[in-house]
Amino acid sequence: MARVVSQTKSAAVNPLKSSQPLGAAFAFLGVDGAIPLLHGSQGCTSFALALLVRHFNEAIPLQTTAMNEAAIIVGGADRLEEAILSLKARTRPRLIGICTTASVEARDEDVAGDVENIKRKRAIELVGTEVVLANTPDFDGAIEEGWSKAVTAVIEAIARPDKQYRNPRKIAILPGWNLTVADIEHLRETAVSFGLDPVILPDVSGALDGSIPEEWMPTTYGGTKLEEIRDLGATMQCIAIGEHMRRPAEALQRLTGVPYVLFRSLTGLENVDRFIRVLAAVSCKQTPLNVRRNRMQLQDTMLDGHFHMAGKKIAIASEPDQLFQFSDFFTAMGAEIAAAVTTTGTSKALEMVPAKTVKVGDLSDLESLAATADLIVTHSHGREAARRLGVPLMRVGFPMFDRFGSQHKLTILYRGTRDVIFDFANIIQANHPPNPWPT
Amino acid sequence: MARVVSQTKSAAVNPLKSSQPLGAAFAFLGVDGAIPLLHGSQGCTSFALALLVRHFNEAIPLQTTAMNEAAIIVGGADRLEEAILSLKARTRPRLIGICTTASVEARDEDVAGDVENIKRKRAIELVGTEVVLANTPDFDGAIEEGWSKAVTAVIEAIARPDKQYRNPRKIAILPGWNLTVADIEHLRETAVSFGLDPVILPDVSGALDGSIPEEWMPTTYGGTKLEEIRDLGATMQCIAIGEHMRRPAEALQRLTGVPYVLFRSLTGLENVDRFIRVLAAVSCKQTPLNVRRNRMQLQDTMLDGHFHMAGKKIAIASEPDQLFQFSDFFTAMGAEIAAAVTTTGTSKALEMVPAKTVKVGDLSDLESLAATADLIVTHSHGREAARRLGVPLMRVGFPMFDRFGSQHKLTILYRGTRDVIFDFANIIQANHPPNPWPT
Amino acid sequence: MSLKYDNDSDFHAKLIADVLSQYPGKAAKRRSKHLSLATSEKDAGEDPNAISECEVKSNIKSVPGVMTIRGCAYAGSKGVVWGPIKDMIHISHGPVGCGQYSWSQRRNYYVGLTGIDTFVTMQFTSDFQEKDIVFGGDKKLEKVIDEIAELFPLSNGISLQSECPIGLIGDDIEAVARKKAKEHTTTVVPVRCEGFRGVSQSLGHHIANDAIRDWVFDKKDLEFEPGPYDVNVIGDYNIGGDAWASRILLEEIGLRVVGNWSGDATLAEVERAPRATLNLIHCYRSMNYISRHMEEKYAIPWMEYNFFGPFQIEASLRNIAKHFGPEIEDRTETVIAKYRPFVSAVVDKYWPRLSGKRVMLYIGGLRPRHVITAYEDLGMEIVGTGYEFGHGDDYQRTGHYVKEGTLIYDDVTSYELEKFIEGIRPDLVGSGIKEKYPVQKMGIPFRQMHSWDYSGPYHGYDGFSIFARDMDMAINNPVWGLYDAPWKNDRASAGGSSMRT
Amino acid sequence: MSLKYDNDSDFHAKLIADVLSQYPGKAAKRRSKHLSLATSEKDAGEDPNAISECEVKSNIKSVPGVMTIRGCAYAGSKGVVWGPIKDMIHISHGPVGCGQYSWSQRRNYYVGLTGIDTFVTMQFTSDFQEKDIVFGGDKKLEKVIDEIAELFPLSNGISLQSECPIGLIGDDIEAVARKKAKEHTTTVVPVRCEGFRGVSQSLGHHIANDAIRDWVFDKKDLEFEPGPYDVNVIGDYNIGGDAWASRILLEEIGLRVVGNWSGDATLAEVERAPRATLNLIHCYRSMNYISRHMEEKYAIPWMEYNFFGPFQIEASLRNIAKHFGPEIEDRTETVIAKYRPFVSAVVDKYWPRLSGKRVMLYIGGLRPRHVITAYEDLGMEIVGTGYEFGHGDDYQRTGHYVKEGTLIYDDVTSYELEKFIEGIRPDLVGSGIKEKYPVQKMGIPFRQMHSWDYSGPYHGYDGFSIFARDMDMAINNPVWGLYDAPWKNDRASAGGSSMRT
Repeated sequence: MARVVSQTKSAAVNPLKSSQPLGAAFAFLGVDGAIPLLHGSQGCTSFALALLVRHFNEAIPLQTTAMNEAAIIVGGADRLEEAILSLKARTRPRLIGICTTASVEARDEDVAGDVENIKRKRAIELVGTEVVLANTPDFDGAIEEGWSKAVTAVIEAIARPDKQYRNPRKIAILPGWNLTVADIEHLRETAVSFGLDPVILPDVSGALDGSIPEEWMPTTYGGTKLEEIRDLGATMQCIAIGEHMRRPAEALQRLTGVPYVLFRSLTGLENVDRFIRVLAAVSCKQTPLNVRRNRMQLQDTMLDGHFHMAGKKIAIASEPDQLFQFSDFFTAMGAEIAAAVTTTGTSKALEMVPAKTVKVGDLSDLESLAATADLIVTHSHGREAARRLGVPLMRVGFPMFDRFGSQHKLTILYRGTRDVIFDFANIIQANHPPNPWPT
Repeated sequence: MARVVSQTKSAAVNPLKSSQPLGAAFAFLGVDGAIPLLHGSQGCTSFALALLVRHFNEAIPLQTTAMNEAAIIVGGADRLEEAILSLKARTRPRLIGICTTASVEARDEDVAGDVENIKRKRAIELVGTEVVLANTPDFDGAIEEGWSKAVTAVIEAIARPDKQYRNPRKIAILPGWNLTVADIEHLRETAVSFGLDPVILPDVSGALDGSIPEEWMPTTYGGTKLEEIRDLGATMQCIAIGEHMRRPAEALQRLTGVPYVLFRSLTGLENVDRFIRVLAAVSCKQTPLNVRRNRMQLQDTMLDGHFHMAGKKIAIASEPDQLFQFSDFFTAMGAEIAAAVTTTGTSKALEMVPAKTVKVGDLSDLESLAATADLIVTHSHGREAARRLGVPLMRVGFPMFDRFGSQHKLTILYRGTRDVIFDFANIIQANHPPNPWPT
Repeated sequence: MSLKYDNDSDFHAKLIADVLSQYPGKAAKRRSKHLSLATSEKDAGEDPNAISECEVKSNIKSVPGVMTIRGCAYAGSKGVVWGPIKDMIHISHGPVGCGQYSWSQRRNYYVGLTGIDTFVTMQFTSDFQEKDIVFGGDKKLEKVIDEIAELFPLSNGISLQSECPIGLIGDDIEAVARKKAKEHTTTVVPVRCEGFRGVSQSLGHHIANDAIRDWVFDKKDLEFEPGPYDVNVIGDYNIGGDAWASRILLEEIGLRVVGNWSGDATLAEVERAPRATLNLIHCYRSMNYISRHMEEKYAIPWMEYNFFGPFQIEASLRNIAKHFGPEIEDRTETVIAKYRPFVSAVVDKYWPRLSGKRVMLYIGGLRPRHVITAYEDLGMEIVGTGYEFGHGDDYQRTGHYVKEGTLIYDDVTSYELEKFIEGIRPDLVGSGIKEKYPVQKMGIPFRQMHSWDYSGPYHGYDGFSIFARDMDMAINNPVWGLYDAPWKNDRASAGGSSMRT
Repeated sequence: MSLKYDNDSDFHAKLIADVLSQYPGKAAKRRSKHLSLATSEKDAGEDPNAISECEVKSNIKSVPGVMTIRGCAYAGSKGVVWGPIKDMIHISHGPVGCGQYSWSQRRNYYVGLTGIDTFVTMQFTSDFQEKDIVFGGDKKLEKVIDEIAELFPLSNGISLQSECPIGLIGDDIEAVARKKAKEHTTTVVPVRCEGFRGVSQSLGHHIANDAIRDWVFDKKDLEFEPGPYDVNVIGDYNIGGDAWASRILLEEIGLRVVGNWSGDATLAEVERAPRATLNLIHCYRSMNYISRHMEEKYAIPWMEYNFFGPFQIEASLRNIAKHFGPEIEDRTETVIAKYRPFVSAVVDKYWPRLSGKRVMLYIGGLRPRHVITAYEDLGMEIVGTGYEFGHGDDYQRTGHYVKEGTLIYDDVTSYELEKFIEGIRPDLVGSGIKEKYPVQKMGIPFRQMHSWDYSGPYHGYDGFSIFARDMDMAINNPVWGLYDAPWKNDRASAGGSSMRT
């Protein structure tokens, strides 16, 4: 039961967090035919776009209302309308996902009102395109909140809000932002192997998996289809992954009555066992052989790997749910969380982190706590602290711009847990060679 | 077209190769219910066993005739017989795979004659157990030859030697030793996705994949079943992977008339394309969607990765087919093979290696050629040379005792090629950070 | 060497027409002003003020919903001008977004102990929370400055890089700057580079230049002994070590580089700049303002130069030397002669692999024109070029470089760029990270020409050989000979193909 | 501290009976002599020559088709005794197999420049090919020695470690050794450790000891000034730094360690050993031969000691000090007193986590007995132990250490060991790499007690704290609390389970 320690410095030195609109945009990228539209100056979008491109090594559709000095004075409603109409005309998106930024939120603009006006006024031009708003000022929350708000907004705006026939094979899965493309693919395969038909929202495994579409697409290609979102109420069960997915899961339940079960993490034997039990119960099927085999392989890897993980001191910094996901697993393998730093202090996941304290802070906080750690676990920006301290770095989360294939790494279920052990143990082996003396 | 340069030193300093019986034993481990039996002093087996255990992180069934001083004088036939009978009685193996070692071969013992005698004399006791011999003196060849001889011996001893009804869905796949457990699994899945029913010999994906059998097994569990080997003549087509699998493929063709096609490598887009074309032709099926998607992902990864591979100078040392497999692929990505060292000079694969010369030699030869390389590619024993030279090491081949999960790495077909690019590019990125100045 | 080749004006004109035809009337008209062809050719490297016929509308505001590649004023100030000054701490003042997104996007090399006396690759923000927006952030800013002064005692100053909200909530960062500068006896520079100002990063450059003028120049007694051959290098950000490669040449011809703005720079180098005898401008776009100011106020002349490729290097070295007279001119000829064999070796090696290859560029700053002759030095041809945030004077200057019929595009959208590339199918595209993946997926080799794609330097003679190698590696990589998919024959019946072309 | 606990003799006897019942009659009889129970307990650390009732048949040849864990004579000579001598090059003479399989299996730490003046982690072989077998290998051996002399001029000698074929083909390696030693003025030691000799690595130790006697001792004029407190440490191979941890203690009590056989040793240390005043034997099994020889020929007494765990460390230090008289004894008491608080801290920390945990051992050399009290120092109980290649005198010595009813097994097969472990289900098994995975898969914590599993040192006080930490890490790792599979309920209907138990 960790104590959450709030920020002590006023300055953020080497900040850990990315801001909210990026998280929301990221979520919108997991809907088919979508364009995230950042409502703010062009610079925000340009920077966020560059970072997303560096993270995914992919072309990313991201748009801007390009608020300028004049618009800042008179308000952004016209720019927003112009942007929506222009996007609609040129790219015929199925979804425009608006993410507000600090510049409009600082003026306390009624963007929701603006959006409603535009939708009313332009109802005919906008037929076939959903316009969804996530209020995501940069000065609040971080990626998790942005992602969570965007998914909630999508559900509230699109899912049909009534009780309906429930297809006993259909389930809804609401994954947190911290799952990779490979994780999403593996989730789907696993659910399908139980005979289930999962709707995964958001589903970044289509557009961001590195495949090459046949025709140039100005929007996302792949991702959750709007019809699937509309029919979410027809699912038997919703599975939310990560504490930050409680909000959209509750929204879905409120709207449609679909019950949800929440998994804080799908990494680690016990968590996966629980998940598999749920799939078995929902599907009334036995666990398929390949899942069983994966579990055996994981057990074996745990036996092999516990040795390299036992007693290792970890300094970890990430968004709350990812922090929990990895801390929980590492300690289950005998490691010790020597330092835990996170982005925002409000998540309920934080108190479950197996560390004495979780500090809301930045990478300089991590650096000051990590000098005697055996391993630093955080995103790519942790590399400088790691190099200065001479402690190896295991890269997780966002951004990851200096390694390839991060989206193709599995981190969940039996196989992903196995791969995390391989990664961990190999970093340890690479940095603690058997003969430490000069040879 | 590489020129093969033979060994110049008499001494081997930090030798590259492991000796032949280990390769043969390794192949026998890919047959279900098998026990490899090393015919020689206990020490050979004990050492080989320890190395195999370190490589696989698994319990390995490996037996010895425990030749002692007396047996060395009078000949090993009695020890061999005692070993076979003892194994048969205690463990009821389906296959005992004998691998000779230097100590019996140096005496020029007629082990084949001994085996025939034992089989005749003990025919009743040995019902249900095949006894197969591979002559694999340590003073000749290396892993490739041992593996190839064992597979050939298994086919010649067990496959029914007559023309028979050919099942149009059945194919035989004879993988070289250099394919991992993950490779074998992926080969099978891919063939199955074309509606084919592949017999893979040897199949190390069962026993050596890190799963945990329910009951204690004194033999291999998983692997190619004896019945499948017996019925190899019922396959439509044999696919051999690696030049060293030509011998067993030819043996199969000679015995049963099953035609073979040989792939020197299944790594790299063009090689995989050719393989997929063969599967499509044999199966008369269209290429499944997931294979197509994998190809798109590979293309994308090639685009992303060529940048980090282009112009890189590689020093590589391995057995001939693996040497070809990786050299061929690296140069297809724009890298340059600055130094190539191999274990034995007889393979036809060597002249196809895209390097000026291929040196038959040891790791000290590699070390002397690799000082200006950007990357060293060889097995775990290359780590010391790599450290001395300050050149990063990409581990491939055998033995791999200081990294986990090597058996779960994919190296072939579209996905494996993709993963090899990730590995390569990430090692380069880790060792050539964007800002090389002190920071 | 001045490479002779023609660009297909008619075809390029048709491409522009095709692209515009997809826009609604008003937008087409608006965008038509940004797309053009070079209509006549002049010799490069002579009169830098000659008017060219290469003209497009530029430096005009962006259109909502039409994402271009531009940044904002904050990007121009923090990212370009101020960020590289290594012994200062540059606070991204406002919410966490901007600074975090842009962290480590540029590769300004430097020497120093990061976190001790040097701070370039670190990132500082006042990390505004809602209460700071509601109640104002000046108090927080003061605390942030105090903390930094305590945590990093060897830092030599602080700049305050304003993000959008600062301009909206009425904070008085200038007052904070004055107060804290006095308290900590250090330099504190407030920069009003809120992202909504101007139409691109370009105004940010201007604002950042003005901040140097108003908050750095003439504020201290300098202990600095000027000499007759002192020059400032202005607008070289030392991407991949560029400034170091340039400095070597300038020192070889006998000059003393007393300030390098602002790659690997210290605050002291900026402060003493007004004592130099000549300003050598590399990136005209981002630093012409302060150069003009120094010319007016301190009577320091300025001249542009171009160290990309041997043709321009020689011309620029001679041009610079002329300013200092015969002695330096003699040394310059010696230096040029010394490097000739090296240049020949590079050209001989790569010309057969690169000549005739056609290149499209879309970059920022000075590069859309300056790198052109470096390509031509290798026999390559420029078929199109454009600026992210150029002004009229940039396009004028471009006229010297490009051949007739060259496609010119200003603030191009990804749609337009993609259509041009599809139409022309050049052998290489040089642009930024945001363009990299779409272009590569079209099967066309690509180099990042902002960051040199983790390579560099490209300046000077050493840089030229690296440049040549990199272009060769990109264009001639065997990966571009990708096979068609083996199931191409059954393509009609199921999705998937090899490359979209 | 002498821990009191009982082992369940009846249960252990039944286990042995069960195991034997699976063998055919003859084999059961043969194996029954290797399996036993300790029948009475004596206090440890007193008279090292007391006869114990712990007796099993041992050092008997292996059975074909019944793989045990033993190595061969080559393993005993090259792997154990000679290999760690760091400034010599040890040629695995014969085909490539043996040396390559065993490369880097032991963790003999050393200091030195590998490849320059130190060669421990390198691997040298004459790499026999068929023609060498057919025509004899002496010529090749000569060439190999010449090459090595040229490639590694700072090596101080060569040993020839014979592999099986050497003994079969009639090579005269002794003649080659003499000839080449003279030619290169260096030490060349032929060792006839062919793998087929003897029944385990044990004979290899003996042969290696004899080679030192015959080919190293008394061959050179030594420049060495002996002192009154000079001791050799014999049979400490410096696994994970063990010898260094031991040396610290011996020096603290006032002795001078002039030779360390053979971890981190130079040839010179071996050569000068006959000048010391006392031989301290750590690994009795592998080095008693040469110690007895030195006793006979040079009148150097020898004594065993045990530096595993504080109980034995104190006893051993006092025993050693007694040999040197009151001054050293006083210093020894000071040293013991100095470390007491450290020991208490370790014990206080780990006792609550480890006491009562039951341990089974199966190792080589001296460890099956020597480590027992280190476990007991932490409150742990030894329920079974055995030697890979022990002799009668090893088992006699074991009697001092074990409690009544302790299961004793000699040269155990994997089948037997597995059955014992299944029956007893101890909290920890300490054995080698070959046993590690089967034991772990039974759900039982495991430590490699040959190599310390990449940890160490375990000798001395420092080593004790590492030992305690490692055992705690193994036993108390949460991974052992593995859940049953979630599909356990439907187990009957489909394969797969969590762990076999």
